[in-house]
Amino acid sequence: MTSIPDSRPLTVAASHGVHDHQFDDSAQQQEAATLGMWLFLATEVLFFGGLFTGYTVYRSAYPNAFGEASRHLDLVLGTVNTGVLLLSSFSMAMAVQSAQLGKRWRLLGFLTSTAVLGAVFLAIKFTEYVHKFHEHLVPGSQFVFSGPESQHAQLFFSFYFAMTGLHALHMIIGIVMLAVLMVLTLANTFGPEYHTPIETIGLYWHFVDVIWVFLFPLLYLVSR
Amino acid sequence: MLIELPFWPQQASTVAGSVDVLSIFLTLVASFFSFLIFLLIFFFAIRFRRRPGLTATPVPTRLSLEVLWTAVPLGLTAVMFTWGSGLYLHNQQDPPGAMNIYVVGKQWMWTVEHLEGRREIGELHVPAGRPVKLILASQDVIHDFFIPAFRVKQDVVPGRYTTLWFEATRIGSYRLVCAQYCGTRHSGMIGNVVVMEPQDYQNWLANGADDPPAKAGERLFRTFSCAGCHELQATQKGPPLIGMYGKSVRMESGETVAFDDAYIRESILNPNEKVVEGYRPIMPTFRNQLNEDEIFQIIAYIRSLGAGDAKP
Amino acid sequence: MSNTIVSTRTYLATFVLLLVLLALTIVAAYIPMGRFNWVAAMTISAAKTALIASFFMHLRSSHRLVWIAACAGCFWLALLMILSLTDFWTRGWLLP
Amino acid sequence: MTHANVPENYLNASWGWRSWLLTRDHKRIALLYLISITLFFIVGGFFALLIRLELLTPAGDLVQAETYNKLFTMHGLIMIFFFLIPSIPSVLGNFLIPLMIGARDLAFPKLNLLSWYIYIIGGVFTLAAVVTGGVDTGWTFYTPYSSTYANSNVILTALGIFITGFSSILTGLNFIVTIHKMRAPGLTWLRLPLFIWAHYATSLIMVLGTPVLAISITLILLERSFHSGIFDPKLGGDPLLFQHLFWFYSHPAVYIMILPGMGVVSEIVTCYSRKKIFGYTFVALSSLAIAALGFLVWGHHMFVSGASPFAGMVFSMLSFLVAIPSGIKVFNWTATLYKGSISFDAPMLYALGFIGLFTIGGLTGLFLATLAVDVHVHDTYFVIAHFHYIMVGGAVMAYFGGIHFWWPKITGRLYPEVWARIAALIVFIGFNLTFFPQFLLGYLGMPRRYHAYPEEFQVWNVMSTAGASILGLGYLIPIIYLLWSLRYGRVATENPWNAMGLEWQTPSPPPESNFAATPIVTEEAYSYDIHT
Repeated sequence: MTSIPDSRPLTVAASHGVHDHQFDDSAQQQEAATLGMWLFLATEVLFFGGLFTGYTVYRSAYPNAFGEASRHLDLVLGTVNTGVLLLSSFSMAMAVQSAQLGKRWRLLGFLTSTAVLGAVFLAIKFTEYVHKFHEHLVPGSQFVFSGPESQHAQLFFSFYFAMTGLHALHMIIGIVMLAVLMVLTLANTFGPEYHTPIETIGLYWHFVDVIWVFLFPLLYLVSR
Repeated sequence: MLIELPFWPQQASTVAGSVDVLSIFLTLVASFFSFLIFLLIFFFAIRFRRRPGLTATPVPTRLSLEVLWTAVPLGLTAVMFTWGSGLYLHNQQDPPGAMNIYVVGKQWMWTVEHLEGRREIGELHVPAGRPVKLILASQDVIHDFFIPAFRVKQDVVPGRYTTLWFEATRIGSYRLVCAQYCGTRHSGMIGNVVVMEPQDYQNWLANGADDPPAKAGERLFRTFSCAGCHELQATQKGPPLIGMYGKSVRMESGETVAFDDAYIRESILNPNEKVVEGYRPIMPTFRNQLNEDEIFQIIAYIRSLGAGDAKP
Repeated sequence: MSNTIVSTRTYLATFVLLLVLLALTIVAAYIPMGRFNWVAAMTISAAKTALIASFFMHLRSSHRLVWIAACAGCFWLALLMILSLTDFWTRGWLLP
Repeated sequence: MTHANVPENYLNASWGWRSWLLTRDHKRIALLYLISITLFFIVGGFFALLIRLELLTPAGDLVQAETYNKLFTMHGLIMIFFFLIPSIPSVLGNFLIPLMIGARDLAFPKLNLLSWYIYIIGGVFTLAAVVTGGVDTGWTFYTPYSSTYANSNVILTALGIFITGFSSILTGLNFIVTIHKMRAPGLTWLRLPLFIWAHYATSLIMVLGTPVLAISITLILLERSFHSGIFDPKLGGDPLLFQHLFWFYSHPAVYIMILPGMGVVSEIVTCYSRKKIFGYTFVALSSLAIAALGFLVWGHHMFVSGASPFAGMVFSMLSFLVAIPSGIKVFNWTATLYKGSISFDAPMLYALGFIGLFTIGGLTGLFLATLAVDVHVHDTYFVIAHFHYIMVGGAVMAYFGGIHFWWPKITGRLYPEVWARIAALIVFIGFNLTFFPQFLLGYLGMPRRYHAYPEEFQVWNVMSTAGASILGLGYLIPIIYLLWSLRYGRVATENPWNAMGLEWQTPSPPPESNFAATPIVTEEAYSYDIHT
């Protein structure tokens, strides 16, 4: 007795492609995967949220020290990085579109450009870290800061490294997943009827970009 | 021989009675509802136990009952909240003119500094019938100053001062414990609060062996050459301290700050954070050179230089 | 996440708008507005997030359940921040 | 039924280690959890007995102070993160949710297996920390002690807990998507069994709470390795920031531990009273209310911690609000008994015990929400008694009740009824003897986590230790006879208690794909009135 799921709206192309045994059809599987990824992104929002809470508490407690320390960050590199990440988000969205249209080579192209842009972002980030290292701004024993409240500035930099470090870690995971997708695209696994992994990892990538959208003003534009 | 079973702690402070009355009210409410549920379960269990000839009859959900056991608990908890928080704000508000005693909690002992002299370790002598305000500081981790007989408790947070006040009503010795886990000998960080007649307290205070904190503070004031900037009129690089305690002072940043214990401590440890108006941020930090006891002694010395409107 | 396919033109428009907002947030940082700098920066970031979520992440065409999941994370973060700040920002209020 | 023609079911569908360690069947993963959870329960319980033995005498003479500190830390960590949080959701939830909603499996079977492996890896880290010297920071990891002053295996244990948190997140995520997307046709939200409602609410907390614990532990790891001052007051940090982040998760975590128990009790009480639950929508929605309000109340752990009195007032008011839905549930369960036809099988004894003890636990929580009284009883044995009444009197009772109730469905065998009832009574008596005296100790002012205590408290401590040994015995008996029943227990029919619910319409034990054909649901939950 086939069961017609009544509680789910019929999607435009609810095709009956390949789907796991516990699902009734691939539309249900796709929606489950999307809902699952969005819930995972909610956990990530709260994971970074703990850092944002700590940052907000200390920034309101030591506004001058945070303003002073923020001026030590390189605004140009920060802005370029934000642009790079927004571009990578655009290219990821195009990748998802190409998967939906079944254009395999275009999909491969956009996946590659997204991964490359991610790598460019990490490279810029790495240069900033090296720059901070030379300026003795890495928290810990050899932290040196000329301004009045040096240990409050150290607090700023521990949040700077914690937040951007965690964000960079998520970028690396994203790039690895993009690489896997590229291999699968070459193996011709994705097409108009099955491209859930592309969309799910696309959601993850856009989320990592959204985190940077908040990190950039919070860290770089405290008070210019 | 009936074993002396302790059921209720002694009431030896002004707030103990009011806290106990509220606790008894809460106990009554809790016991009433617990017995209600237990009795209902027992009664239903016996009355409707499965036996031949008795089948379960459906009982429709009655909204009135649901509203009842939402509204009644809401009402009761509202009473508990208002009573509890009103009493809390009253009990935490230290009466003006309370006698100040400085207490430092450090890993696994309490050191007490009476302003007019005598230092104690693990003991706190207080006069009966007089409000006493303790200014608590921690040398290392979070401790907690708890006197069960007085129903008072306050965490001692490192990095800032917390206060606790009580007025002892009965002579005797009461247990003092640390109630926040602070390491290996957390259970050894105990002591006694000895409540004495005011006259005995004065005698006890007078014949103290060591010199009062103010004198010790003065010695520190000299050895760390604070006097160089703060005292000699000629080189007046630092703001004057005589008669400043308790006043509110305008800062370089424009905000006015009370010249109290917290400000003195902050200026010793992070001098350039709040600089008095008209002075430059040139004071060095004494962060790793003075421990909490010594900071208290310097505060005692500054207080002894005459106070503004004497509000700590 | 239905299979509605978003046109390249929409993606491009979103991307350009995001760059404009990026420029705006930098310009806003240079205007000294005191506490409002922080508020302005956050609203612009929220706008960028809304753009990315609705267009790039296809939230607009997704099941409303996904909407709730998306907002749940932010709402709970707001809970954490607001209730924590009721402690940090009110330390001197009721009792000295 | 001879061994030869035993029907095909999920237990004998395939054999060998690989079929178990690489299984994607939610029922087998539930059994993997059952075994690992029981091991951790025994280890945690062993630490509890050592603590109670030490407290037999006022002086600290059984173990040194440092060992005692490690004992209560390890008891707390293992019992909370490795037994109470996963117990009902990962064992009963994993096994029953697909069955109860007519699905073939959870939404993400591979993630479900990954969740078990993450749980085991986290467990290995924590046990490694236990074996190589233990950790003595208390399960709360308060800074600056944990981040600067402690010199035990803080980093190793923190990593263990950090990893195990993801197991909880994955389970919660799996449940939410399954309950939303894979219900059988006709199974609308208001026809769902209350077990599902309770697990849905629990999963919301798991998903929305656990990440904040993960970040607070990450910050401890950073602070402990770089000393950059996030929680170190000497460098401008505020130790209370850690307490806020920690309790933001750890209070809702107590609702993760109790809500599934409430779901189990709703199933048991209706089955053994042969009646519909009284006030279905109220009980269902109060699960969600507890989950939502549970996130607003964490400040009552910090009334005396130096947090501002204003925050104290706000959190005290909100803490009273969260007590209301729990009250609604207790009243509705009791009302369900009215005009029922009650039989006192072991699961029912555990359920009735749960209702009684959870009521006492909940009401004593009101003392801790009342500001003026909490000043006196905070961090004393009153708090210990309160949360053990909820955790042991509530969650563990419900867990044992649920294990007994669904044992025929899980293993195809019936447990010995007489022994089960004896064990339930022993557990009830031992529990009350252990923890009721601690209320008195708490109000008398005995602080928690004390290795040595004043003489006059010895009477109550001796009673408590006596109770603990009875309780320990009470927990051993079920473990023995349940194992015994695997071999010698009577073979169970499809529905030994003729309970309502889709899971009782599958054979015991069910086949690998649960239902031959997806069932269509037409009636409300617990329609015992229609079927006698």
